[in-house]
Amino acid sequence: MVPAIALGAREVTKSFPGVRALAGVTFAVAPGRVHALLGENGAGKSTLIKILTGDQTPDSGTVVVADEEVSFGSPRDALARGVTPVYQELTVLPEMTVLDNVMMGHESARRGVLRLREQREHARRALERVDLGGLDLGTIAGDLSLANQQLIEIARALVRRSNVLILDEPSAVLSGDKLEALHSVVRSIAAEGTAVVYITHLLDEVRLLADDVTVLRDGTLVSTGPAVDYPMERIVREMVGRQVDSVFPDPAPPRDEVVLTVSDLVPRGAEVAPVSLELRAGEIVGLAGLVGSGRSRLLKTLAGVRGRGEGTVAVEGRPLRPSLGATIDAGVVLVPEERKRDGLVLDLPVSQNCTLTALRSISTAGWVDGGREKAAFAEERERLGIRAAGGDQLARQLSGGNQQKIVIAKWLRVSPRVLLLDEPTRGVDVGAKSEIYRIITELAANGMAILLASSELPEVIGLSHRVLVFKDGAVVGDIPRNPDAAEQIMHLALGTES
Amino acid sequence: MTAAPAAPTRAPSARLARISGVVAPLTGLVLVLVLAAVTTPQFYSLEVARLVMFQIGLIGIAALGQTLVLLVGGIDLSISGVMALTSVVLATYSAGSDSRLLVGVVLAVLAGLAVGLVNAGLVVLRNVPPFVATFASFVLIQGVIIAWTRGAPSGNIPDALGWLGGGRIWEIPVPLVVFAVLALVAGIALGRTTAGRRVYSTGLNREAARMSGIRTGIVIASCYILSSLAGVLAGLINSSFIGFVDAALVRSLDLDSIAAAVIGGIALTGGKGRISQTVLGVVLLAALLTWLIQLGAGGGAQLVVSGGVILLAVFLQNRGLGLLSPRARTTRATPRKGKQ
Amino acid sequence: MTATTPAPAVAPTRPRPNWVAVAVRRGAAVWVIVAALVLVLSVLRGGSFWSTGNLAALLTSAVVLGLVSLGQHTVILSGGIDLSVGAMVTITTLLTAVLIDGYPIRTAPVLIGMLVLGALIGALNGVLITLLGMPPFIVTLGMLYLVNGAALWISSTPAGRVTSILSEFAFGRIGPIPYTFLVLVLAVVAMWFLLNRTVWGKQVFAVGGDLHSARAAGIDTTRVLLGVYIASGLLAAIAGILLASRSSVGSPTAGAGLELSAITVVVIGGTSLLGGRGTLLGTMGGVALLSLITNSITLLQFPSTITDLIRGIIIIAAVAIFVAKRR
Amino acid sequence: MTNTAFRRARSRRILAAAVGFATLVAVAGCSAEQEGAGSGGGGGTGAAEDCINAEEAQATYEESWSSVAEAFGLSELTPVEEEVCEVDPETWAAEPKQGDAYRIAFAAQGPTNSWGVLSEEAFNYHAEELGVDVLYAAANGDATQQVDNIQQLASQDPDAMVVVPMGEGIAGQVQAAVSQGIPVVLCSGILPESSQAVSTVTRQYDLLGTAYAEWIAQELGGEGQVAILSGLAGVPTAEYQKAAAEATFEKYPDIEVVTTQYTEWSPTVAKTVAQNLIASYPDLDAIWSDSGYGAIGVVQAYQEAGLPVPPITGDAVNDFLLATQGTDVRYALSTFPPEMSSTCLDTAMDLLNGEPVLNKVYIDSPSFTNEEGEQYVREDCDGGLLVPTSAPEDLLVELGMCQA
Repeated sequence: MVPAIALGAREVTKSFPGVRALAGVTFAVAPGRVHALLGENGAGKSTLIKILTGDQTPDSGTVVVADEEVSFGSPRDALARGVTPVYQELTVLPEMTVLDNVMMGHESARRGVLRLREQREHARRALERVDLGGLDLGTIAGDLSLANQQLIEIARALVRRSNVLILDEPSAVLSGDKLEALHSVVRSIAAEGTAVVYITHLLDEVRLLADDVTVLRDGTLVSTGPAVDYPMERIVREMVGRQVDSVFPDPAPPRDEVVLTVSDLVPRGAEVAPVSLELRAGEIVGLAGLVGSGRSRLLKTLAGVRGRGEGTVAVEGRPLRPSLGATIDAGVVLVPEERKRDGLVLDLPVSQNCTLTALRSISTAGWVDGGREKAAFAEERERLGIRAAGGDQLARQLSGGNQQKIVIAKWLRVSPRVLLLDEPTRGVDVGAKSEIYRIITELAANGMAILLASSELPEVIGLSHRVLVFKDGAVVGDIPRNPDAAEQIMHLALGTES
Repeated sequence: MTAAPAAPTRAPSARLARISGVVAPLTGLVLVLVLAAVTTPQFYSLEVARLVMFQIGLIGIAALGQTLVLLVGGIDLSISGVMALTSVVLATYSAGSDSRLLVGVVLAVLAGLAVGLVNAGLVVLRNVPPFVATFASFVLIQGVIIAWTRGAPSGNIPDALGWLGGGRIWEIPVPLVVFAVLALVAGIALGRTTAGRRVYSTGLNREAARMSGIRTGIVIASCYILSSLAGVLAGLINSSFIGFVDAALVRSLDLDSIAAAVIGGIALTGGKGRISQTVLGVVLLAALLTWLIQLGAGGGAQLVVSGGVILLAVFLQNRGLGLLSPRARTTRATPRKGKQ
Repeated sequence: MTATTPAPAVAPTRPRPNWVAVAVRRGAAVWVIVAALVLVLSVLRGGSFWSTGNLAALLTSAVVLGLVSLGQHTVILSGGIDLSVGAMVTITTLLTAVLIDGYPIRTAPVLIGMLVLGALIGALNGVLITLLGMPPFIVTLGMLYLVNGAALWISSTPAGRVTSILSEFAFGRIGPIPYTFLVLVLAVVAMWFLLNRTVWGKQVFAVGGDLHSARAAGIDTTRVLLGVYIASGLLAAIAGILLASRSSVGSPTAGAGLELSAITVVVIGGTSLLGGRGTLLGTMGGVALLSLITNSITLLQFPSTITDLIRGIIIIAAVAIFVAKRR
Repeated sequence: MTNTAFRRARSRRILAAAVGFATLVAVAGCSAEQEGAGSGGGGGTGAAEDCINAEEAQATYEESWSSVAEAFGLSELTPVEEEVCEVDPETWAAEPKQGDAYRIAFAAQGPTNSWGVLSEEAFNYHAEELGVDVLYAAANGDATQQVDNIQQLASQDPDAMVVVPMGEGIAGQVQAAVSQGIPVVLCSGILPESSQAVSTVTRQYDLLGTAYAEWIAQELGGEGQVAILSGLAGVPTAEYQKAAAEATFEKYPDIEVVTTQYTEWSPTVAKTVAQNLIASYPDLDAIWSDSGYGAIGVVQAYQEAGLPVPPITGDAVNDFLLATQGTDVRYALSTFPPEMSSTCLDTAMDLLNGEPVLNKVYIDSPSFTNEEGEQYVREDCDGGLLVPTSAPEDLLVELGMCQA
């Protein structure tokens, strides 16, 4: 008998220190339908998914599987009930082969002994469905492109016989043929009666794939219904909660002096066309492109955290040595993409994180001056609107938005000339997002040169004076400020016709 | 004992964590002292107190170096090797003559520096797991000593050094005084200086620290070098304590220093723990070991008790104050930060 | 300063790894050194080196370290470490001799008992690590103290006696191949099969590669890790039994220091201490290298005072050159 | 549900396994026959009727005891029962297997301390004198390592082998070498009869342990508190001497052994232990120590505490004599001379040359008390030297142990 609800949530609430991720969300997916789960970063999609798949337990509320209320203790329990997730963070193990990765957790075996031929057949079949039929099963997964790793992740889910398949932004790293292969496999899975939860930020996909739509915002459910009722405008309006234009303050015009000159830069270890660009004081230049198109790598190279490669970088006409120390001294600093890994020392108090880059300024002869440290933190707290219980609170305990402000704050302590921002609003709730936008605009207005990479197109377009579009490591477009450039940029980034 | 110098955190929750970190070793210490009072009354004599104090000094100095290395996520298994090397270098060069003491000590320090540099080079430049790197240099030191002395170190430790191991200041053994001073210095340096900040942030998150402009390689290397220098000092104390060259590699000091730090609550993953905790761990371990000897327990019992105490200490720290809190389950789910 | 940056997660193309790195990864690098040493020995002392007796001696000396390293290899693959292997060898060696004490009828039950004992100590390690969430380094360090202490408690002097059937087995050989070496070969084959041909083996790699990913893929990580530590305990017990058979008596210090040698061997063999990557080929290469060093020192009749230095230099060089870097 | 059923099945299985294991242990505990003859740690169980030249051999054995008794001024020192015989000279006589010179394998302790160094240097020195080739392997004090060494040395097919045993664990491997046709001479240590070593050349542990204990008993007039400071737990050299001492003290009902501790033969450890003794047993009357290095630590601890040093024993380390020079410390010392290795070599050569050899060669070496101590001090030599030494002077100078 086919259940009415393949997978659902009832009044699910979940809080983390400093942030309420979900507040009483009720959600249901029917068998055989593709259900698009939409919302901005930080809207609570990922948390909802983690609860639905047993990776986290809700503070209150229940999970429903096949019309039955269940409580999952671990992902194993969810998998056992036929709920198969494909997470946004890749869980492909880079040291293992494609075969092992695809079959991980669902090996075909008899009394614990692998049945090699069956393993290969299953893996091969799953790979064929995601258009990777030609891939050698013995390839080490870490050697594959990110797109292929994502497809392997999906193939892993296909190997299982699942009633519900949850895909968390599977299209983020895919394009062209690969994207189409993904779409066709999603359609065929749904046709077999499997419920599909599909999370995406490419709104086009909603039109192409979804049968139903649910929109989340700030941890609450905005609306849910058949996809036909959701034209693009409605989705955007419900996701953002206000008119898009009003979110982004107008940037002040840039000045004339050139701060950063990059000539013929080829990042180390990359085989791509050289990049040249100029950045003026007070200018915000957006970097757009798919994940893996080389935006992050360029920023890291400029920041001196991964060596240089070929080409020259000059700050105010003075060539820059390719070392981290020299780069920071020259006033070129990076707010990294992986905030928790590269940006913060989570178990240090926020005030110490804030002054980590400028230890000299708060110390005399190596002696930390507590008063100066407090003052430094208070200044940034005021300037950036950091909401923390006090300077002694651990960075770990802050919400994503405030953590991000701390990372920006620690770099403001060294009074940089060039600020490199990599995904500055990832995992940040909507309120904090607009504050960060305000901060960015203000910094530029005060003369700082800013390079901003983001996978959220509206953000890049809304903030920047001009947008550089990346594809395969090369700049394929330089588009002046234009609120309607989204489509043009997408085409450039995907390499489809303009 | 030295007052807990400058905690890195002062928020309410941080204070709670701080207190709970000390509760376990403190309870252990009280337990040992009570047991000692019941079973071996002579434990509370001046002589035994002095023995405990000497042990605290010797283990403690090694444990200070070990703590530094642990704080940057490493481990040092070569401390006892450095101790033996110190003894041999000093004895061979000075041959018991006071006039050559100073140069002998300088040479020993240089030897210690060399070992520290080898450790640091392997760990920082070659990314060798610290555990393996320092063990390899331990084997190398052993080889160097035997090859150089042809197996039979000759010479003597100058008498002028005798006060370091055997002297007393107001009835307090000099090693304890040295340890107390060093612990105070280390505690203040870690808690109140920029160097301390660099050590903690490197240990907690090397990548974030590096990207904040901290030269983590130099920070880590310094910790290994300081640890080796602590080994030199422990070696000087040990050799002046007896006055004869003792090339026997006192292997137990490596494990004792790690055990003391761990019992006190220094995390092996790096960045967590304060010198005051190490001091507490050292005091507990020294009291425990001395009590066991007083009790007449054999080597077997001493090992069993040490092992049990280490397991218990870490168990309690993992649990925090609530004995049956479900924290273990959640910590298990988080990906472990490897041992490098 | 050359602290390596973790490879950026979004790099679409990877730098082509050089052949040294590949060789290290596959565990072949250390065999190159082993081959070079064999070549040198063949040239300098060909007759003695290739004599049946010397080969037998060489192979025999690899058995105990090989078995222990096999267990250590598995534990390290799973992202853990086992410092208690030496202690487990000690206690099983001692108890084998003490409990058998020359009574043939006791042989079989005691051997089974020792295997159970090894598995139990391993299981205890595993329980503390998985269910109580304590770090493997500390758990096994504590266990090292505990078990060594227990061994000294049982007897502080060499004690007991094994039966002739055991010593005959320990000294017996077919041509240059000792029976005990066949035990090692059997264990290696079994472990290879377990790691590469069973679900459990795949799960060990997965758990070591990323515990959280493995959990998300529905793997019962607790069960896998328990299995890993039990395997290590079992192998240590087998090593202990063989050591007792060869010594004919049990000694309370028999396995001292084995844990460090075993870890060194595994690391030299290119296995990452972070877990998730490593080959048995490499680990066995490490065992071969260490056995060969000792063998060649005697064969070449180096002055006794520099043998330790040579050993130290080779180990430190191997460690510096062959340690596999993070991918 | 199925899950609980499964769990129940599993717990049942675990229970079954436990019961099975318990049964096995029970069976093991009450089994019947022990295999082979018991080997009483060096005690002679050789067939008496085969004993060649027993009387003469027995006399040399007793001689080694009476000389110590005389040196320590003991009226009574009964030798531990021991049967010494002559080995059939025909059995092992042989021509060199390769070339003109004999090749003698030497499984040594390794240069881990000055005793080990002098032991192997004296061996090599004597080998050069005799024109014998040496095949050398060092165990670094580790019995497990020595098992491998012996096997490897045996595989080189030497004419004879001299082994400095590191522990009983090597007995099986020694037996394997002997059955391979290599005469094995044990040097500076003993192994159980089962090793089938052809001859054992050593200073007798029982003799040292007993003589020290008897001297203490005499000093105390058969009454008082004694502490035993042994070397390294688990190492035969230490344990046999300790056992002999304990057996001797048993004979005196008024002597109480208050504690037994280990010094690891390190003055540092011994000093720490002695400081503990002072605190725990202020009325200690004498200290039995098996090593001079241990005794140094004890003397220092007492001197620093400002207390009179109780009568003490140990081996005659030059450092100890230097440290007690001019004090009124009462001591009795003997040596376990490393240079006995040259006698071991002689014994091996005698076997190969078909000359008469005893199956147990007990080395006699000088013993003395504080009264004669002065005359044995070697100001010109290193502290680690065991005095008096019979090692060649030029060797000592060459090793840097003494000044020319």
